[in-house]
Amino acid sequence: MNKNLKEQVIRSSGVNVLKCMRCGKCSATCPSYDEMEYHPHQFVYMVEKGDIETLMKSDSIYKCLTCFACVDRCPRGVEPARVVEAVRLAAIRQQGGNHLKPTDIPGMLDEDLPQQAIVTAFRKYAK
Amino acid sequence: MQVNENFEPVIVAFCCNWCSYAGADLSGTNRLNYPSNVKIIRVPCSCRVNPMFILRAFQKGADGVIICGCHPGDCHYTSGNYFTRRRITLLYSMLDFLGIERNRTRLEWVSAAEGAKFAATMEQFTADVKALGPNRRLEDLRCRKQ
Amino acid sequence: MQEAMIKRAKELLADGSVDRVIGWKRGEFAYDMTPAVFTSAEELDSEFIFDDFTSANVSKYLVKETAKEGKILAFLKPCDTYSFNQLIKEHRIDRDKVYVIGIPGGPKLDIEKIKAKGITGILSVKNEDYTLKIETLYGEETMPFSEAILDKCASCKSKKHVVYDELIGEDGDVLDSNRFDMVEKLENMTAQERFDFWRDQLSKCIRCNACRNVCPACTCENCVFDNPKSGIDNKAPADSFEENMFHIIRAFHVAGRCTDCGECSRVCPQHIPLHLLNRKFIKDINELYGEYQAGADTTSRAPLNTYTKDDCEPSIVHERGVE
Amino acid sequence: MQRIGVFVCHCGTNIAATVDVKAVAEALGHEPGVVISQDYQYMCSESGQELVKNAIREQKLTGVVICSCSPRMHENTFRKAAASAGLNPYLVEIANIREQCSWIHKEVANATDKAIILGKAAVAKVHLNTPLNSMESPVVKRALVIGGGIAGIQTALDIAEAGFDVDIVEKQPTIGGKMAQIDKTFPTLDCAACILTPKMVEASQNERITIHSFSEVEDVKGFVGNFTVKIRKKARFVDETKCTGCGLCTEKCPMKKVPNEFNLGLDNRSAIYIPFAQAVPKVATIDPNYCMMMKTGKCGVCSKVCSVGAIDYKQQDTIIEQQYGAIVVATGFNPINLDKYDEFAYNQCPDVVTSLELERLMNAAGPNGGTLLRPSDKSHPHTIVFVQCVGSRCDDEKGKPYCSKICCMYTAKHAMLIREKYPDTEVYVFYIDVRTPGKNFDEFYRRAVEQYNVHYIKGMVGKVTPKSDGKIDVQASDLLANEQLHIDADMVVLAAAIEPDKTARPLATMLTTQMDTNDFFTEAHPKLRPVESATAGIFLSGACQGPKDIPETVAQGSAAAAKAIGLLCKNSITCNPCVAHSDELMCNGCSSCEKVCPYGAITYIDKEFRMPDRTTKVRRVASVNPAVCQGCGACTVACPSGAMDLNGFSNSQIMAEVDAICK
Repeated sequence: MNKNLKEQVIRSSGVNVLKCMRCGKCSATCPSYDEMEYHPHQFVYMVEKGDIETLMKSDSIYKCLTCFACVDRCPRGVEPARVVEAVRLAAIRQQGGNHLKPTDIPGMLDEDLPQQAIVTAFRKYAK
Repeated sequence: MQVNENFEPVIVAFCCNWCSYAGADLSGTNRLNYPSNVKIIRVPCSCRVNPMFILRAFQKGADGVIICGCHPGDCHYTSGNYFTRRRITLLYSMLDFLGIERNRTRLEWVSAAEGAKFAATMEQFTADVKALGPNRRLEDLRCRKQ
Repeated sequence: MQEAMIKRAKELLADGSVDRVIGWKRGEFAYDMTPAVFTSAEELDSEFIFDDFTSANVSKYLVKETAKEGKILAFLKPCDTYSFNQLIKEHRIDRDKVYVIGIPGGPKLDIEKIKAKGITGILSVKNEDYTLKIETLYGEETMPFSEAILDKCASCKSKKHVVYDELIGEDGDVLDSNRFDMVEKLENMTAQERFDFWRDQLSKCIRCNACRNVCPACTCENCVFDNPKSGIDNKAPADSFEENMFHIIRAFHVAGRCTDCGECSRVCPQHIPLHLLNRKFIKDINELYGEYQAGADTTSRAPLNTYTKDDCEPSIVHERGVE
Repeated sequence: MQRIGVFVCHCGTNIAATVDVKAVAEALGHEPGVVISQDYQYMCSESGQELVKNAIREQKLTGVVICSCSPRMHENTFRKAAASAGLNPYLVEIANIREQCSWIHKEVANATDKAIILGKAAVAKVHLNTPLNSMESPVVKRALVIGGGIAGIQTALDIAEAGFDVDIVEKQPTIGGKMAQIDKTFPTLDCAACILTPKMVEASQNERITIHSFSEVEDVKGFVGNFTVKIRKKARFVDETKCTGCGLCTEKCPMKKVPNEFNLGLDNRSAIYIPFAQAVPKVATIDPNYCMMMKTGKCGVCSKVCSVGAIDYKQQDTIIEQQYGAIVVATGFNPINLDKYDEFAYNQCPDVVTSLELERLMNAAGPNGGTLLRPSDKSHPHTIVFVQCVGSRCDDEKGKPYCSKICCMYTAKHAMLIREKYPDTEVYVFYIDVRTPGKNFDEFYRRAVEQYNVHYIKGMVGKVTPKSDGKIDVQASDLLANEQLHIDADMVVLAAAIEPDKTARPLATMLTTQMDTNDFFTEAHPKLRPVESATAGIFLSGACQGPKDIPETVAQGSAAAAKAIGLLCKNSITCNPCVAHSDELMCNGCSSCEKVCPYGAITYIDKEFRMPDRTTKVRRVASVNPAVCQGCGACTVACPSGAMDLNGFSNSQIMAEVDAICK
């Protein structure tokens, strides 16, 4: 179990995985359920166990549509989608170094690119 | 400010009968040491503490006053400590406004089970008051000890 | 305005709606207007005055007046209506025995500010287009009206009458006032500076009790400072502790009840800014427990007589302002 | 002139090891008013107490200070000793020199100094002590039970059995509560009506029980042993004393399209109605919102057919005022409103029902005469899905944070009953946990699985979608199989969380009792006093205190009755004399003290005062009821004039202690 990774995921998601009461309602309506190796409730449980590397290696992190149905349905406000996103982020960040440096940004600016996209990209591709 | 090592402050603690006084008893039962500067006055509820009592203590030579009551929500009289909290917050804020040192006054919630907390609180409070030195800003010169 | 008030008062006296009228009459000097009770049209005609110096709050007098037989007509300025309401709430005034006519408020004049200009021997003060024409024993002087207004009027909180049976003139609105500026300034000083400030001020106290006696919130049957059994009675400001204690206890006793009418500072012969103590409590209450204006209504709970389960702890004092 | 005796206890070596007790006795002997100062090995022992008693008699003491252990230990011992020697017990003060001195300080010099100061404070205080006498307050031998469900009925029957008069106030036209709506009970599967209705009849026939149906508590004043309660008897437009409950009016009433509350709106009733056949009292009630006579002035059929002339369209609400010694709250529960759980389609689809609605659908007296049919098309359902924990165990935004406790068991019951009666019906139960603690409870649930083959699936239903073919798509997760399911259901049954009745909150305010954040009444102690509220004389029965099943409710109802009987047995109760009192001469009548009193012990009276000039003046002044006041002292600080003071902890006493400590 990688404690640092667990901490990172919990902190970047802002989710308290201990609130989960394992009802599975998040997975009950997940539209990507059949595509996913690990389902929303498993993400929450595995993050709690600290088994994050398995999740990072799985394709499941790219199958989540971020539709937030699980967030909406969860009776205890756990927000599984945020956990999935945090694991996805951890995976992206581990794919070697900074893909983006602050100095790269001016060169990327063009009129059509929304500012938000740059910020999002920076958040995703920089450690 | 120069700290006088020999200065032994007089500290008055108002404790509610149901929680904090019992908590103080418990720290005794557990033989938890705290400074003998602290003298406890038993009141039925922290809401019995009139601001007049606090000023009176400073007048007569106390260097610090601490009020202890049941934790909010646990008051034996259900709501007493909620009133205490408002009154004492405003009073302490006023004393602060008049330039009286903040660390001379304190309010702490101590339950009947928190003997250790009581002792630690008194230890800390005594140290804080000791660091401030004798109460000069709110003393009555006629009552000053030689 | 004065004519309209006298006319209406006479009507109400004549038709038996009221038995007495409380307003103002001249004291020893032209600028010395004092609350007075009138019982006849003749008295009203000869003595009733309403001018730039009728700043006294008559609400408190109604405690005694409504204990008597009969009904009284009271002319209340906006700030006075707050005190009136607060006294209703505390069951100190019998509302049924008062007929309230709301009248316009200030700004009223502060004679001390005129005297401070070195003007003495004042015989009369007239406001002509916001310039004061001051007739003195030594000739006429002038000064701008704006430089002579009372501090309490300069930081007026409301021009709205919160209670009345009828109005003479227009009703106003609650104002955005800057009344907490000085409190804030003090809060941002160091503890030592604050201590020095208040020692400078409170050491002037001669314990004349004027602040207490004028205060509409101080209507106790027997004040703790006059009661030998209270353990804090003391007639003289024997030392610094007594000076501090008197004012702390007084401010605490009116906390949540003080309407900020400013009478305490107006009447203080030593010019101690006593209202700052009350305003400190008002500011704290507003910030910690939500906006509350004493006297704005007659039903809401006073902030010290209520609580919420998630009120702040007294340690908040350590987090605010400067030590 | 005060004559005070000081008695310093060694407590073996508990005190004497770190406090020089002789020096303490010596020092305190010099305090003003002290005429005797002694030390002794064990002051609380028989001979130690004798020492104190003898000194009181011989020295004619007016006050006693015991320097010993905490007053929480032996204050009562020494008070009793003083009383037996003829000294008022409240003239005894304890200086705590053990728990708060000898046990915490190690140096003898320090500890001795502190013990002397604590002793001096006690001497200073005892100088100002006044003799106090405990008041006796009489007990009215009548109890009020608020709520006429099974909890209230049980409580009332038990109290009546003990020989006391009881009134039941029930807001519905009949007593019976939720249990009357239930079909069968777990784990025995006996019919609820068969065991409840005899109790209802028993209550109505017991001459010590008065039932105020269709009534609500409007106002409560007073205190333990002597409550004054105003009860509003709502107009039912039928004279209760005349109506025989023949039901002819309900048959003839032309307005028959009124949603039937008793069947939860699943069928209709007439505008004049008797809730159900076994209602108690069996009296008709006119619903003025639907009655054509009351709305348009045209009709009057019921009045015409009533052979006893019981109909009275002009009837008004009446107020009954009655004294009670004890009050039992039994206001019960309701299922929560499911509007905000739109994923379960409760509002869209008539075939999605709550468990309580299912009880009615299956009940022989229900809308379908006991045959389970889909509400939408009255067809026989072949697949039924039960969803557990709907609104229970949620965070605060989504629902109730607690477990509703009864749902696991009643769902197992429903599942079993359906499988028993309709073996061709498949039953699925989606659960998060199955919670079945209780006698024969888990066995019952296992029977549902093993004997009746109910499909229990661990997982939650995420979405319920009514389809055009009349079926209902239930989408859920099966956590153990790790798959997502779609079930084509005919009916969905939701185990809605239960919550306290909405009338409980205003009632708690009237009774000055406490509630938790979920509006359940708070018991005086969660373990040791589970059926008493913190307010003396108010007891708790049934689900108003927390979710409960029927046996627990009945047990608690009886326990509350026992507590109430214990109170009603007494002719009077002794009150704590350390209560607040107001100096009328100083009181402003400003109402500050009343606002902070948690017990409603303060009232205001107009009192006439003789003035120095021989006139009289009437002023409003506070008056404390010593039987209600518990002596917290909140009022003493709220009082600006200092008129309010507390016996035993007066302003002057506390200030004397402060002075002695600071000197």
